[in-house]
Amino acid sequence: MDIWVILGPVIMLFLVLGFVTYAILFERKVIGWIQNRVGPTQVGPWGLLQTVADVLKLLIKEDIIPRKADVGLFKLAPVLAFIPAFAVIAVIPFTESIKFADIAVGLLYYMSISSITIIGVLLGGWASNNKYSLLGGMRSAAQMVSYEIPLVLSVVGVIMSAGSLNLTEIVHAQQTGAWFIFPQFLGFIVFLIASIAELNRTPFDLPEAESELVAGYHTEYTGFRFAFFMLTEYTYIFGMASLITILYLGGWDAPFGLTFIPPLIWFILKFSLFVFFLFWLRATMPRIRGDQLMEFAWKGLLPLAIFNIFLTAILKEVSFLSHYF
Amino acid sequence: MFGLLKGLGITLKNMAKPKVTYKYPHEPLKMPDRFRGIQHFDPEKCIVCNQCARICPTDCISLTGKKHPDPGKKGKIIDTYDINFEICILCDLCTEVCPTEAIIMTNNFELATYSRDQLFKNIDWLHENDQNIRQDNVSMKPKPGGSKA
Amino acid sequence: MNISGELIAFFILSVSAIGGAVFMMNLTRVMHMALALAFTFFSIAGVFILLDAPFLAVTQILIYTGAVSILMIFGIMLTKHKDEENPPSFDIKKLWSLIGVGAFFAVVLWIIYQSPFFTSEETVTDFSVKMLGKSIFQQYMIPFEVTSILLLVALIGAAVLAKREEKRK
Amino acid sequence: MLRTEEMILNVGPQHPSTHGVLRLVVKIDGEVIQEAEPVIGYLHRGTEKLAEDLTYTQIIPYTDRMDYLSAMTNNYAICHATEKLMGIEIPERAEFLRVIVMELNRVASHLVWLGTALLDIGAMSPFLYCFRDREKILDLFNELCGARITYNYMRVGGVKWDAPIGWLDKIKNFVEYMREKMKEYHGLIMGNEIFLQRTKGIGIVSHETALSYGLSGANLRCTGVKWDLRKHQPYSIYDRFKFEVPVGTRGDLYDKYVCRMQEINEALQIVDQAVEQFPEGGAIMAKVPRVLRVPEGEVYVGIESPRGELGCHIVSKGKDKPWRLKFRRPSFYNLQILPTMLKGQNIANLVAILGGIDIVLGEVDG
Repeated sequence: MDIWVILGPVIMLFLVLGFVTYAILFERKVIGWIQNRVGPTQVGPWGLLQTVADVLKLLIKEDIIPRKADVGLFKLAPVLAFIPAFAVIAVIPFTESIKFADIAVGLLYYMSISSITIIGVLLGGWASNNKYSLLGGMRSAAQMVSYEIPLVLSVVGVIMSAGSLNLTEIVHAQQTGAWFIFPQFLGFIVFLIASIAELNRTPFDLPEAESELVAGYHTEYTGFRFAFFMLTEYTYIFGMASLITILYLGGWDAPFGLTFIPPLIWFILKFSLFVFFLFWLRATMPRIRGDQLMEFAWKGLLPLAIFNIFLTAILKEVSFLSHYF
Repeated sequence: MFGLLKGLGITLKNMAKPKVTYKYPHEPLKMPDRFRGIQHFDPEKCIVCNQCARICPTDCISLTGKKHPDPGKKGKIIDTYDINFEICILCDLCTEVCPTEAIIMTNNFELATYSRDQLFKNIDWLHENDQNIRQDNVSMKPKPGGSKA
Repeated sequence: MNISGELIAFFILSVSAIGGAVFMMNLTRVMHMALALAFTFFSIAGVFILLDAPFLAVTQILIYTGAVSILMIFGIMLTKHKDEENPPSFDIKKLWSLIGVGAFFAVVLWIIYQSPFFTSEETVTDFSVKMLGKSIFQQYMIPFEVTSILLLVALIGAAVLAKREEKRK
Repeated sequence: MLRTEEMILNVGPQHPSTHGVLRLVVKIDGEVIQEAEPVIGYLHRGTEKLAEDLTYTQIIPYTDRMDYLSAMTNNYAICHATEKLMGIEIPERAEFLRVIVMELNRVASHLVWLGTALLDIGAMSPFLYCFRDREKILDLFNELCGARITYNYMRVGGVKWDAPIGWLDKIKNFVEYMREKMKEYHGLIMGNEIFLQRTKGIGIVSHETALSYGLSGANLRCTGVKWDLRKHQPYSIYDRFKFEVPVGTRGDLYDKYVCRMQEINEALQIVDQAVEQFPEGGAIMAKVPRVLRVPEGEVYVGIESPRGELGCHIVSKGKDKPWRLKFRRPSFYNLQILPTMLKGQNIANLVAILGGIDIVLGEVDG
């Protein structure tokens, strides 16, 4: 058996942990700068060890389980939430050679596995036996189920253009044509909005709206269980940023023939752009309200996504455009 | 849609602006002269008139006087003078009524301690608190600086 | 019969699927039941992967493990379920349902034994979305359309029912 | 038929967006509020009762702590009431200083409101921008009277401190600065579709309801009632300044927001005019006896605090302490309409509406 089959995921896990650590720091720094502050500076040079200290603190904290909680489910929920988050990374190709599983239905695999996390979130909210947690769990379930539909439908355009569900082939299709952000702009917008909603981030952060629900579904969680939920959230940022890079920004493809910069660097650059956009959005936007959120998904994004499918199908038949679709 | 973009533009612009925060515990915060911090007490000047204890809205000042040791002089001198900073609200009324400026405000404001008992400050402590003493104690009188110049 | 990794995996998955179903019936709290059901759905997806049908497996997870289970849990959370821990009692209804279920099982078994199994294997390892699309929209066009109409009717029916409920309030 | 579960939710007293220690007992069905009942008193300190045992000068620092976001107006209420009862005319220079600090305090208070109300609906940065600018006002106050929040600045008969050297120029600069920043706030919020969605048509109060509940301040004006004590029962020297009273039309959260933002502009305008007309020289304290003995009688003064009509009612029996003191605390009255406003709303609107009313728990509980 190839040593990389074992070693690869382990390295990936540490990479993801590293990403999460520095994404949180980066988020705090960016939001700090936007708000005319400096962000964390105290732990380590330039605050570089701030998140490390925070994580350590979480790990050594007392593990509190509410007396009236459903203990089994309470313990299971964070695990159930995190495993899919890490499992989705398996199908993401970072470059031509750095990838784990090259399965034919890669895109759909991502969408389906990520939907399991919702169960974890929902169970966590329910098992805590706290009203705020319950409300947060319900909100997140309603939100994630609703937004999964436009999310999946918006990528249908990409699938039609690339003729494949395999993520590597989707990137290849963009290398010959144009990046899908241009021909699939409408789909990109829908995907962008739906992905932010899937990630539970501002302006769609209702499940953990601290001004309304204290902390949402993880109100009762402390210590490493809470850390697991946070880890899940930021791992999904990793996954979603990778996915949007691959689907719409050409993956590791170098623009303008700047091929002297290695493909991995291009991937990271595009990836970071999306991550920065998320943080920037968080610092700017107010939160949307629950019913408006639903209305937006069903009455706004869904028709747009379906329209995008029609548009792609029609434009695919136009002779001078079909190269791009 | 454009409103959202405008907002994003404003936040992005603010990112490049200079930071407004202080490095507080590392660099001491300079307070203006009139700042009402912890009182400084000068026993030499005190004439034990008891006005400060009487004006104090929270009754946090307690003082006792004794007879002047020099039998030739009249009046009293201060014996004990305590301020309980658990309840002192730093309202400045005691310094306002003091006829001899025996009790005056300083710019020091760091009062945090590990125990409530330590908030009970006596005459020696208050006397030693002699840094950053307020210069301008004559309030309620017009100042030349108040004019439009 | 030689023991291969595939066989072991199949056994594990089928035990999980059946085990999930058994747990689903025997657990007392509704929430646990829903979770056991989700587990069964997930195991069935694993069986699909063994059958070299990744698309089906992924769809199974997306629709059943993801959407259906969540909707069930959601419904359970929102509604009152005070009678969740009733002591088991025997009544005549249960006898009838036992007979019904037994009859249904017999019929299914009979059908299984009656249906001919193909001995030659189809090659399904070569998967592409194009092939899938062609078979759905050309070969099985009419069943697909009929299914969609059925689903549409169900959707409208659900909407009508929900609306009426609101009005009564 | 399936019934959704009703539950009682205790929002507060330790909740991120009840602005202090307010508790709301909310009966919800799903996320829809069936009933809401505010429970107050967690911050009750008995200011009015304490005041019966304090001399008039001693009451002033206590009023700082009622509406701790605009202590200057509180100071003014007690001083003005006492002066009225004693018949003291205060020097012009003191009046100007009082108006400047009160209007600046109004700006500071509205900035806190804006920041926290936006934080309630999820916007984070405006909160810090508001506090950044409020900090400038607090620094100015710190320079003037030596405190940033509990000013204890006014005295019966005048003010405690004269403006320090260069202070008025700083005020002028600040007004310019603030006008610039108002544009930033508008850009950040006014066009934001999410903000408009969250506020337009939410928490509508008709002007009849508003009047019957005794609302005042921006909560009343946003319903279309033009009522501002500075204009309609002029006190101090407000009749010398030109300013508008902004009113809304629909009485929803958006109107509250627009009203308060315009009030900031008007307050800045008053400050600008006051600095222009600031008298050269003169005393800042009237001649008052060392021990204030207020003649027997009673007096009520109402002034326009940032939150509404702040009333001070003194009953004196001729001693150096009031026989009975009563504050009409606008937050307390404005809070009373909350159960009516919340019925049928959802949790997300709860925090938005509560944020829109702009209460200060120190004032509600007294």
